[in-house]
Amino acid sequence: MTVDLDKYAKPGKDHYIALGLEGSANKLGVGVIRHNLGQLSSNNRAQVLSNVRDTYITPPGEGFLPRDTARHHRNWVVRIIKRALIDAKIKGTDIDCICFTQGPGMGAPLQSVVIAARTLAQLWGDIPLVGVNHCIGHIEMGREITGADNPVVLYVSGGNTQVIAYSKQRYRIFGETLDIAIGNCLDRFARTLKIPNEPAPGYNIEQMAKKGKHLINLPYTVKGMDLSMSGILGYIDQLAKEMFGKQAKKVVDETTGEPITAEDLCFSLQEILFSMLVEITERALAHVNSNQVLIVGGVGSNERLQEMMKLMIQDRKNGQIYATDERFCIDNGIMIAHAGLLSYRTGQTNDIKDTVCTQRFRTDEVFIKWRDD
Amino acid sequence: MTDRLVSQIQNHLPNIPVQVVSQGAEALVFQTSVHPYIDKPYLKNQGKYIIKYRPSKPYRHPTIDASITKNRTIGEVKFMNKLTKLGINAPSVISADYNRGIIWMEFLGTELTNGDISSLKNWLWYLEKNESKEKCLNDQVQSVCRKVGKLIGKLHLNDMIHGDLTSSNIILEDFEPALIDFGLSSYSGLSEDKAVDLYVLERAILSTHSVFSDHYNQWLLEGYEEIHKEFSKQGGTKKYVETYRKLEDVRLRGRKRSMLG
Amino acid sequence: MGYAVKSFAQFPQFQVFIALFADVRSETLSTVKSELVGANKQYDYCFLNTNHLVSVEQLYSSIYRSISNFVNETMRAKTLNTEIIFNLAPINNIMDALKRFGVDESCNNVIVIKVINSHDVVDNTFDNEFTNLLSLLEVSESSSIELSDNILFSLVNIPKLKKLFKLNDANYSNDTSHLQAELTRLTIGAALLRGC
Amino acid sequence: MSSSTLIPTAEYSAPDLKETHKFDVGNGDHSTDGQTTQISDIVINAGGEDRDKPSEAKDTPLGHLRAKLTTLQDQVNVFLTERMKQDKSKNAQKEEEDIERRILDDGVDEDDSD
Repeated sequence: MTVDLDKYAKPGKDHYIALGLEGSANKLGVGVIRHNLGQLSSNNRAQVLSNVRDTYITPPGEGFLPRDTARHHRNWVVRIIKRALIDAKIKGTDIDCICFTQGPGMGAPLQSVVIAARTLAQLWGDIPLVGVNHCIGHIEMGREITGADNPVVLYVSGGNTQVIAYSKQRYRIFGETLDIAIGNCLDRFARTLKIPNEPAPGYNIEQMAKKGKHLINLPYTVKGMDLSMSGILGYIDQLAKEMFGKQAKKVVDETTGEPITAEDLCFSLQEILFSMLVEITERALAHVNSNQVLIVGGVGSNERLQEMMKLMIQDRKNGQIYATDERFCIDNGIMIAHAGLLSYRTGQTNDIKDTVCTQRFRTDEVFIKWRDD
Repeated sequence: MTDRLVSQIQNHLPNIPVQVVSQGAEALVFQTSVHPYIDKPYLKNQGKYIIKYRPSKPYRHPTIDASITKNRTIGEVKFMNKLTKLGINAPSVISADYNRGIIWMEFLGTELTNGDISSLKNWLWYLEKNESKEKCLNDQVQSVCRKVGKLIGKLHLNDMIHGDLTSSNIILEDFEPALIDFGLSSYSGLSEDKAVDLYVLERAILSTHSVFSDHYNQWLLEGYEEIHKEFSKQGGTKKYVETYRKLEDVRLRGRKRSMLG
Repeated sequence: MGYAVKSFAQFPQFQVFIALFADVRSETLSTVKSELVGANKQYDYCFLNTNHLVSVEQLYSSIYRSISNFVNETMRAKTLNTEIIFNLAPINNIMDALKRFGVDESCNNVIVIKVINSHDVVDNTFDNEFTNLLSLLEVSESSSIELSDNILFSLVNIPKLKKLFKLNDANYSNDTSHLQAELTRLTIGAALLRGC
Repeated sequence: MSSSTLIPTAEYSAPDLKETHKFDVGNGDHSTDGQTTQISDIVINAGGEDRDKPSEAKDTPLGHLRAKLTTLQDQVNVFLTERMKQDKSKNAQKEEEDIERRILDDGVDEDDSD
C-alpha cells in the first residue's frame, strides 16, 4: 500500500511548487522543486526548477567561523532567492510551501536562513513553513535523483558520518562516527597542510591523493558498526607538522626508501578513512540484507570513495551503487525543497513558533510519513 | 560472488571439500568433513569441522587489507582461546593461518528434527512453529534461556564483550548453550559496553521471536543475574546492578548517543 | 613396534615418518645434540623429547602448521625440523623452544620426525630411515614403542607442561578423565598464539 | 525627505534598569556598512577579502530604511556588548567575595587555584 501524497492537494492545481532554503554550514542553497500530483516514480519524477548555491570560502589554513558564515548567508540570501525564482520562472505566490533546514548544523547560519524563510512566508500571504532535517534532505534527494528505492545510505559530510537504513517509517542509524565527521577530518588536515579552500578543501585533498604513491601506516579504528577518526587526525597532523614544520623531519617509505610527500599523506588518509567507511557500510548491508548503497553528503563526490564502494558492492549479489553529482550531494536548497514537499504532502508543517532551529537533530527523530514500505 | 571466494579458499586449502554455511560482511563460514591433521581429535564433533575465512577485500589497499585480515584473525583466535581457558562454552580452535585469514575450529551443534542446526534461534522457531504455547514456555525452554543468561554473565564477569549477540550466535549442544562468531568481540570492564551487549541480544530476540520474547528475555536476565550472585564475593552483585541500570538507559536512548549535527 | 607414516590431506606432496624410542642413553643423546649443532647431514631429522607433549594431536598440529608454512614460504625457522619444534612452543624464542622440546639428555624417550617428498618415497624408504635411527640412537628395535595418546600421556610431565604453557590458572573439569583432552586444546591454542 | 519616512525604533528593558532604554537612530547619514557587522579580523589577517558586504542602500524609502536599520543594529550591538562586559565584571566581583567566604568556611586552599 503506498502512502496517499495528495490528501492536501489544492483544488484545481495539478502540481506542487516548494521553495527550499539550506544554510546549516558554509553553503547557502536555494532551490525550487515541482511535483506533479500522484506517486513519484520513474515516469513522474520531481522536477528541479532551480538550484542556486553560494559557498562561503575562507583563506587557506582557516576554517569557517559561525559568525562570518551567518553574515555571508544573511547578506546573500535575498539575492540568491531572487535568482532562484527567476531561474524557476515563478512568483512567490505560486509557492505551496517554504522549506528550511531546521538542523542539524551551525546555530548562527541556520538562524540567518530561517529568518528569511519566516519573512517570505508572511510576505507572500501566509505560505506554510516546513522544517526539514538536513540529512533526510540528502537521503530523499538522493533516492529521487538515482531512483534507488531502499538503499543503505552512507551520509558523509563536513558535519556528519552515518550509515543509515530505512525501517518502519524511520531512517535508523546503524553505524556512525564516535567523534569527528569525515569531512571535518579531511578539512582540518587540509588546514594543517595549508591547502586552499577553493572550491573545497576536501576536493583539493582528493587531487593531491591521486598523485600519492606511498602508503604510510595509520591506525584503523572501526569499533563494531561505528568508527572513530580523531585519533587518526591527531596522528597524521603530528606527522605533517614534523615533516613540514621547523624540524622539517625527513620521513622515508620503508619499502622503496623514497621520501614521503604531502601527496602521500593525503593518499594514506583517504585510503584508511574510506576503508573504514566501506567496511561499516558493508556490515549494515549484510545486517539488513540489502544490496543497494547510496552515498550522500559532500564527501560523497570523492571518486576514490565511490570507486571503493563500487568494488565492495560488486561482490554482493547484483549489488548496485548510487551517487549524485556535486549539484545534489554537496549541500543544496533543492534537497530541502524536495524533502520538505514530501512532508507537506503528508500534512507535516510547522507553525511559526515551531520553526526554532536546533544544532542537534538526529536522523532517526523524524517520522517518515511519506513511506510505509 | 561467493563462487569467486569459494575458489579462493579452494586454492588456499587444496583437497579440502568445503560447503558455504553463511556469509557475513567480513567473513565466510564453511563446513568440511576433513580435519587438517588428525582423524580422531579431542572435540565434541568428529567428522564435521568449521572453517572461517576472511577473504581479501578488493576495495582495500593491499597493505591495509593484509594487516586488518591478520589482526582480526589473531584477535578472534586469542578471544576463543581465552574462552576455552576460562571454561566458557565456545568452539575450540583447531588451527589458523593469520596471513590468509583462515581459522579452523570445532563444529558445535546437532541437527534438529527439521534438519536445521541447533542454534537457539532455530530451536525456538521450531518450537514456535510446531508446538503448543505450553511447550514453548516449558521448564526446558526456561532452563536453556537461564543457562544462556549465565553464559553471557560469565563472559561479562571476565570483562569480555561478544559484540554481536543474536539467537543465531548461540548454539545448543544437547541443550547446553555455547557462543559462536567473535568477529566483533572485544575486552571492556565498562558496564555501558556490557549493557549494549545485552541490549543487542534483547532487540534481536524481540525481532526474531516476537511472540514470546518477553519471557525469553526475562529468563535470560534471571540467568545473567544468578551467575553474578554466585560471584558476589568478587563484586558480582554490584556489577550486575550497575550493568542493569545502564541497560535501562540504553533501552531509553537506543544504541546511539545523541550526536551533534 | 616400528614407526608410523603420517600424511595430511592438504599436502599429499609430503609423507611424514614418525617414531618413538624409549630408553635412549643420555650419552647418545648428547652426541646427537652436538651432531645437530654441527649440522651433520646424517642427522637430518627432527628430534623431540616427550616432557611437554601431552597427545598425538598436539604433535600433529605443529607438523601440519610447519609444512603449511614451508609450502607458503612463511617459516620462521631456517629448517623444517626446527620449524616443527618452534610451532610446538608458546613463547616466541627459538633457543628456548629448542631447549624445551628438542633433544634433552635428561629425557630418554625421543620422538623422531622426518618430512619426505612423496615422489622420493620408494618401498623401503621408511625402513631405511628406521634402521638408520636405530644405529644413530644406539638402540635395538624393541626400544621403539607405539606413538599413542596413552603412552604420551604416561610420559608427559604435566606440572612442567602447565608451567611452560601457563595453564595453572585454566579452568579444568573435575572429571580428570578429560585432562588429556583439555591440555591438548590448551597447548594447541597457546602454540597458535606464540608471538601474537 | 519623501512623504513616507520609515524610522526604525528599538527599546530594551531589564529588571535592573530603572527605565526602558530607547534607541534613536538620529538623522545623521546612514549606510548599510555596519560598524559591528564587519567580517572577523582573523579572516582578513589570513589574507582573505570580504566579498559578503551587504549591497548599498538605494535612494528609495526601503533603501533608507535599510540604512537606518543598520545604524540601529550597531547601536543595539554596542549596548548589549557593554551590558555583557558589566555582567562579567559584576560576576568576577561576586567571585572575589565568595573566595573569602569559602576560605573561612570550606577551607579552600588558596595556593592550588591556577
